[in-house]
Amino acid sequence: MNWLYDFTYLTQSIHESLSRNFEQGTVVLIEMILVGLAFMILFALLGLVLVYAERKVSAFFQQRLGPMRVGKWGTAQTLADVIKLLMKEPLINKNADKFLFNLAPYIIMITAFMTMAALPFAKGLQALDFDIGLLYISAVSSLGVVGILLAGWSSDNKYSLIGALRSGAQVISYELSVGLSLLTIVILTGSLQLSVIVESQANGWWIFKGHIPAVIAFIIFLIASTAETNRGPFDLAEAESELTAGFHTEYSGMKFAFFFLAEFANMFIVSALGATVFLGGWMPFHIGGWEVFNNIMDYIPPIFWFFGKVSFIIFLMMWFRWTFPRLRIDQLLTLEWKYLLPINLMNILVMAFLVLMGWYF
Amino acid sequence: MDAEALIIFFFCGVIMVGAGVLVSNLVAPRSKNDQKDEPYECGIPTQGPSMIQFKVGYYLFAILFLIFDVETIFIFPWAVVMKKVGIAAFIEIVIFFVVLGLGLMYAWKKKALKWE
Amino acid sequence: MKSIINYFKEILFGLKSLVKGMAVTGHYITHPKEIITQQYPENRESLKMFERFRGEVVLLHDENNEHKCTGCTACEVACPNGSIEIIPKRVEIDGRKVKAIDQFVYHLQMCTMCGLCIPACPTDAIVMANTFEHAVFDRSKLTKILNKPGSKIMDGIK
Amino acid sequence: MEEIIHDQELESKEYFINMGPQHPSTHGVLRLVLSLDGEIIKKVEPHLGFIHRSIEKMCEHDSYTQIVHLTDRMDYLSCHINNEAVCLCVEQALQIEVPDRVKVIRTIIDELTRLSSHQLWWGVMGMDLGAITTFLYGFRDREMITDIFEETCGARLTMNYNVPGGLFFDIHPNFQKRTKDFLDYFKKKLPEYDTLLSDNVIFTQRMKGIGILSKEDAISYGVTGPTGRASGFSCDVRKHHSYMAYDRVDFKEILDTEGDCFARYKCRINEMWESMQIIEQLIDNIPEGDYKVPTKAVIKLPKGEWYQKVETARGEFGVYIISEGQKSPYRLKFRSPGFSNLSALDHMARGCKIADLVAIMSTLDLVIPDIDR
Amino acid sequence: MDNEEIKKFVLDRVAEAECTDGVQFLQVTVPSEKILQLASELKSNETTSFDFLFCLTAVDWPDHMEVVYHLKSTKHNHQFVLKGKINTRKNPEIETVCHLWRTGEFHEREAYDLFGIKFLNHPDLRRLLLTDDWEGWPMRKDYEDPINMIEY
Repeated sequence: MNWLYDFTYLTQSIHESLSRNFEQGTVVLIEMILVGLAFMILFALLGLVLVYAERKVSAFFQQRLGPMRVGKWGTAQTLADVIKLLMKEPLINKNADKFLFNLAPYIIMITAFMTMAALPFAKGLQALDFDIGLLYISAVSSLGVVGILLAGWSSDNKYSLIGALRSGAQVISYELSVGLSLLTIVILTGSLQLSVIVESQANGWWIFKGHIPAVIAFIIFLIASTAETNRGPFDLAEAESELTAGFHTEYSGMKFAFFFLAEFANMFIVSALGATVFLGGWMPFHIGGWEVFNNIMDYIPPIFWFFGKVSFIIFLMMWFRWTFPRLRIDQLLTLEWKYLLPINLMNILVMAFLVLMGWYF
Repeated sequence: MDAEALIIFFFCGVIMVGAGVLVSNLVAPRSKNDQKDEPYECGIPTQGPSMIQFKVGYYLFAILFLIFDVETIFIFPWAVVMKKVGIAAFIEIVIFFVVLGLGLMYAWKKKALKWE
Repeated sequence: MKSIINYFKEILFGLKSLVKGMAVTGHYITHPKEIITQQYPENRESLKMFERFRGEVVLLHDENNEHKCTGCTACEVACPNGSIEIIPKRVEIDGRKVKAIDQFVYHLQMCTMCGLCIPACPTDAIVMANTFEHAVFDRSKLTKILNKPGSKIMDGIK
Repeated sequence: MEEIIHDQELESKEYFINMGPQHPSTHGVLRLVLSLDGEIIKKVEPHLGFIHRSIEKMCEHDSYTQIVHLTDRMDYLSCHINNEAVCLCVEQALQIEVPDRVKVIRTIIDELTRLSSHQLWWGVMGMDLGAITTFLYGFRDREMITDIFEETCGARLTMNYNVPGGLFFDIHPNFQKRTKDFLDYFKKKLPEYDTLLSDNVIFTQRMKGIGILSKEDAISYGVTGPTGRASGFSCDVRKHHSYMAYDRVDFKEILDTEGDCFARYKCRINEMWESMQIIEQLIDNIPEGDYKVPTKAVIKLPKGEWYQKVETARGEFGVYIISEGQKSPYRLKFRSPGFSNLSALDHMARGCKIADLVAIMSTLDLVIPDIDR
Repeated sequence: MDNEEIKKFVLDRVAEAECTDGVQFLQVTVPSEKILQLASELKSNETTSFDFLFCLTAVDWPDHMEVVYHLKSTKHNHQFVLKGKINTRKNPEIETVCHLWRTGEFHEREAYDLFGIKFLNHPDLRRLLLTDDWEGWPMRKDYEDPINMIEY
């Protein structure tokens, strides 16, 4: 059971056993395929679980039962949906730019994969550990908007175009706030490497150690990341009561499914990022001085901690979505440029001051 | 693993979407119909072209973003070394933020932040 | 200065209103007992419509396969949509030729469940039943003949 | 920056978008042709008639009892009030005085109808603005009223409970108890509506100052109901031309002066409180008596013309009957509130954004069959 | 103002007006040519100020057409029915009132659509409920449509 607490042994032993049997080049190739497969499976699982979770959670918020028919408690509902979407006729309308139209889902999914690669899931379970991990993630994740813009523009549909342009203005605006709120914590860690950021929280999560500025940064991060993933109440790009389905109006079948999947994958990515930077990633919850309590907490494997924290943030995002009305485009931009951005800048100064004075744990 | 390994994840995305679309193309039914070629506009034929020059308001925010994103890039290295450098870094960033804030105030006062 | 205070006040009040809203939805997710969904086909046994519910028109038959319809066409006249059609025939009772119904045709697909035919009937031969599962795969199945085969009019109904 | 925005070179072209007939927020099959500049609406042109059934023409062949049930199909959310309008008009022409019991029962069911209509409106309005949860909550509360209707009237939506001269049948023995239960329940739930939407900062900002309709315009466009009253146009038929038991109950006419979306929203929420108050005053005081005045089997109105207006959940509903002494009217005109309210849409929506148009449409509370007839 | 005064007010302006005291409202029928002038006076005059046109409709009589205006004053709370009589069924024409009461825009379009009454000077007189290529005027008594109408 030791591997559950530290995946370094596991990966190393796999690597060693492979090295014993194969040449250096083959080992790298096999490892690449293994990692790729693992991530694809993770993606598929994420899609299945998150879609089901969203439907159930929304149902419980709305005093409904949600899907109940396929499988016990409707657990196989998403699978049934995937099969249905596979069987759907792929449609392209006649004036659409066919190449870009087909390209858009690829771009969205590729960015989602490339961002996911840098996330630390547990100790030793991280595919890519850059020393500029945070910068890398915030750079790549914002590429996804290109896919949305392409999808909207190439569909030759007016709703799509408006949806895509809205999304463009929205994602690039909120990109700033996501970056700045993460930077607030970077001041404390002194590193952009995600594994280092996690390690630095071994004696307490930054949201507790960083006092009020960290909490403010977390709230801003929550709002901005919800907006960056185009989720309600910021789902202007696909506002169904205004633009029928926004940028993916013209998509059907599997291509639509990938937009749908990418939305959930992005939600997972930003939640994981939030969990890593603010809530200590896979670090267990500790209270100084309570040894027994801390030991019990340590007993829970880090991967569960990680996914627990991620689910918590995802749940919060779902809670937002199923409670609030949608913002209007000018409100959305006002919120970012007149509220989040100035507060964020001030917050960074306060945090820098705290660090300067050493007023943090 | 190194940064070159990113190529795996690039191909993961390509394979996943490609496989999905391929399978769907194989199993999905096809039927030709003039109405299916039409863009969806609530069941009414579209009037005029859809891909047109569009409202400039959206792009203004893109320009604003460019300005501020470059600033953010400057803050990244600062944030990393802030702890080590100490007071000098703090004073520098205050000056930097004052300039940045002035820029934001200017845009605010010019009503560039107001959506029209 | 005042505008700055207002600025922060606005943020605080805004956040407070949002949290209050979340408390309402939060209340419901923590109280799954208040779920109102009814699992329809499963609860068919316990599902009971109110007695006055107007589902479809039925012609009442007693145990001797007798009904009260004289074929007076009052319901046909009262119906706004022409969903009742009475095809009469002449029958011989006690040596007299009397008008009676051959077929009481009821077009459920045209019926709006207004219930105007019920009070129009002078002999109370028809009532509104509580059924509501009217879905069929073929539209022609909605055209029903309400008098059962071989049924005849009750004695003493004129 | 302004110079850049208004530079001719960068001006975007005019853009036509069809909103509807198959659109989630037009609540049916209304088609609006929007001409846009970016997201700003320059003009809204409603195209009607997708479910035009020419009910007025159908009525020219129907007997008066049959006409009553057709009005269910117009404004299906205030069907009982529509039924009542025709019945009142016929009763007026025949000079029938309906018993007190009928008056009170009709009034109570009127108000229940108004409540259920406003509940549905609230839910749908939240959904239009993106808060899908409100939709379910609105329907949850409406369900109790439809149960009351089903028990007493025999149907949940198209009730057809009125006949010229009275009611179809007497109220169900459970009616009073159920109604009181509902009032107790809904008094607890209505403040929830406020916490979810009315106080919400996103919601208020989306509503305030949007789609302003001045009092003069409201009168000129014939905008009635909560929409008109939010603009300060005192147009409550229940107050000005009291019918049924409204003269014996004590209630306020909700008036506002803002005339924007939020005022219309507030008006409807406050109207729900008033409706509950009206029901409370009447529910324990239903007088004994007949539920119907006997009428002839075939009703023939004398030669002449009558106009009867009532207050539905959407505004002033009028029935104009011209009779030539036959069993069917010579000409029958329904003055539907939605039709007039819709005509003001273009005036209100110009210069707004697409999202605002959705908000304005929801606060107008359009029911498309009511407009198309 | 009560009915007598309104009657007098109208008769002062249009001598040939026919007044009938209905059960509810005073009904005044004037020739269609006089409608616009009378209507604008009824709206603008302080003593009448009929500012709320709550119903506008048309009636197809065997030998003539009638446009019926139900008017109310929100200020004085009095109401009456004004009727414009058009002496032909073939090509009925009447002046529009939609610049006085904006609600006329839609109501007149509806009347045009269903009765074929042409409202002169209406800014946008098109079919409203029916499709643009519809033939005939459905609410007229002699309208026949074997496909869409149910025979009684």
